Amino acid sequence: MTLESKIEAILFYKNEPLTHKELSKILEVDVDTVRNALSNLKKSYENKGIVLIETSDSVALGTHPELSSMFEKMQKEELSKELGRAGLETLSIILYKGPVARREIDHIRGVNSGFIVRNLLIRGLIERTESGMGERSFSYRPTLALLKHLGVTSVKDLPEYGVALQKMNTFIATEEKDVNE
Amino acid sequence: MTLESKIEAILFYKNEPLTHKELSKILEVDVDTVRNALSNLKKSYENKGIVLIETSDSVALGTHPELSSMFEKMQKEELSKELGRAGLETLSIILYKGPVARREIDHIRGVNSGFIVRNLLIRGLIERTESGMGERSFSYRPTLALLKHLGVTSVKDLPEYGVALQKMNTFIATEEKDVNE
Amino acid sequence: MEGFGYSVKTEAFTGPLDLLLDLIEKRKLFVNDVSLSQVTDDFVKYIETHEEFPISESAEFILVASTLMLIKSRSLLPSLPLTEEETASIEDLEDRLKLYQKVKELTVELKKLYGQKIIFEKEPKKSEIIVFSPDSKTDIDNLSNALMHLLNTLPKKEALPKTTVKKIITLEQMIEKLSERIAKGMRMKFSEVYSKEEKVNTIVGFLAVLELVKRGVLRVNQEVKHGEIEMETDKIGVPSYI
Repeated sequence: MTLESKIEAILFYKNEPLTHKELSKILEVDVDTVRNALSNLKKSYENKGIVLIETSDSVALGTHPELSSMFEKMQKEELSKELGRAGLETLSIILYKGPVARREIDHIRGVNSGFIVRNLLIRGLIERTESGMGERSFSYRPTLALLKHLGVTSVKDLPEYGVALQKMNTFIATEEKDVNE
Repeated sequence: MTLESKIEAILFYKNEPLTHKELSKILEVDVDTVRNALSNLKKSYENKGIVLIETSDSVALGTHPELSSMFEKMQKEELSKELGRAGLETLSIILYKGPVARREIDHIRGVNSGFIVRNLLIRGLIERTESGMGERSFSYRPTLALLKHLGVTSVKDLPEYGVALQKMNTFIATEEKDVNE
Repeated sequence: MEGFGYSVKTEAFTGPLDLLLDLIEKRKLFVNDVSLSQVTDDFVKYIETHEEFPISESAEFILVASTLMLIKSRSLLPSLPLTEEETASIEDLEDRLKLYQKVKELTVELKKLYGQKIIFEKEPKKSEIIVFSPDSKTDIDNLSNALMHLLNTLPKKEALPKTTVKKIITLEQMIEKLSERIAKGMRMKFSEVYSKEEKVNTIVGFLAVLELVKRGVLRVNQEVKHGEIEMETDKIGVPSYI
């Protein structure tokens, strides 16, 4: 694979600006070689949807500026989109049981909740707690804004709080036993 | 800007699988036009650092599989790279035959696959299709996440895909005939 | 690794078809009725000596065993009348086994690929702009309803199919029963011993009869094709091994 393609992949993956020096370190080539490859890469990107954004010593991938209005519109639509059953389900687990680990949410729902959790985070309905390590072991809890919006002062006042919590705990316990059998 | 470039930009921006239908809505063109543009885009990605991954109805961008070891080192969370034989067996049925009903999976494997199917769902490697009614009649198909774990951009790139598929369909056809007799 | 340690504990077999295929491949045979009839005894012996699998699975094992016994019966007694359903179940087992053999081959290939060359997505953006955006349904009623609905549909531990299990009589029990009847020296009809409704029993019975025939305890007469199988005994308690 060409150096250009490797740089492209790294910039795509990291999703943030990288300095020429950082790239040279990752790729184990000197900075001039990186600069040279970047200038080739830039040429190949003409009229593409993805562009190379450069400052004097760093570089990142981004979308073509002509499309910025489309993305603004997309973002607005996304935020005003209904949460749907999967969204409400996930949010309710986090509301009742938060802080709750991603693994536990997935187990209770029986499906992977990765994209939904990400969406709830961006919408400011949930937040990540610092405890875990690794995405699947992060824990999530409702944001203060959500609790305020719902008018909840204590989760214990939520309808059937005790029953629901017990059901969730029991289920998580049996599920984990099964998995380890 | 070409439709191909716009699609590329949207996939880059969203960073999660998008269905052909969603793309057609955002871009205000019909689904066939989207499919056509995607196949052009895929061709233009040969020898690049970024690849286009496709299931039957959705699409996403990812890093080139050849660069896997470099990105594994950059990963912050531990990757689950292991899957038991029962899990792999169930996955191969779903990959080569999906969408496939729970009933059919059970029949081919000769055992109840409920637990394994649920585990694969939780890992996000398979997903349920909407059609069915009742758990046993749900159908399952591979997700983009599964293709990414296998390092292929489409099920068609799996070993002996065409041949195996045909063989499996022949057996299943006979079997269904028997059942109806 | 989580979750896939389930299934048969004693061996790494993922199910009855896996075991069956293993037995056939060990003898370097192809999947057909001849090879199936040859491995029937091994298969039955295996399930008899491994009684500790989860009951829900042992039912699957015994159902496959029943079909094998049918196949073996047919190969030893070609005149044995089979119902349409029984013939279909034999063909179905052969087909499933061939299909499963293909699946196993593919699984080997898949294992080589899985997790080896992973395609990665972009890392999530470090500084995502968060805008508090509940939807029209974000209220306590909808949320608690969503949770209650979810909790009421949580999977129960797979209920054991008791009805299937109840119908199954072990091979030894069957042989024992049969020997007793025969010992009384009576000429009996096959249909008197085994009720037709309980297919599994009938099949287990078949094998038991065949086992006895093999040992020389029992002589089977079938006077008319598709007719009643009559059994009688002449040397009781002195089995002669073939």
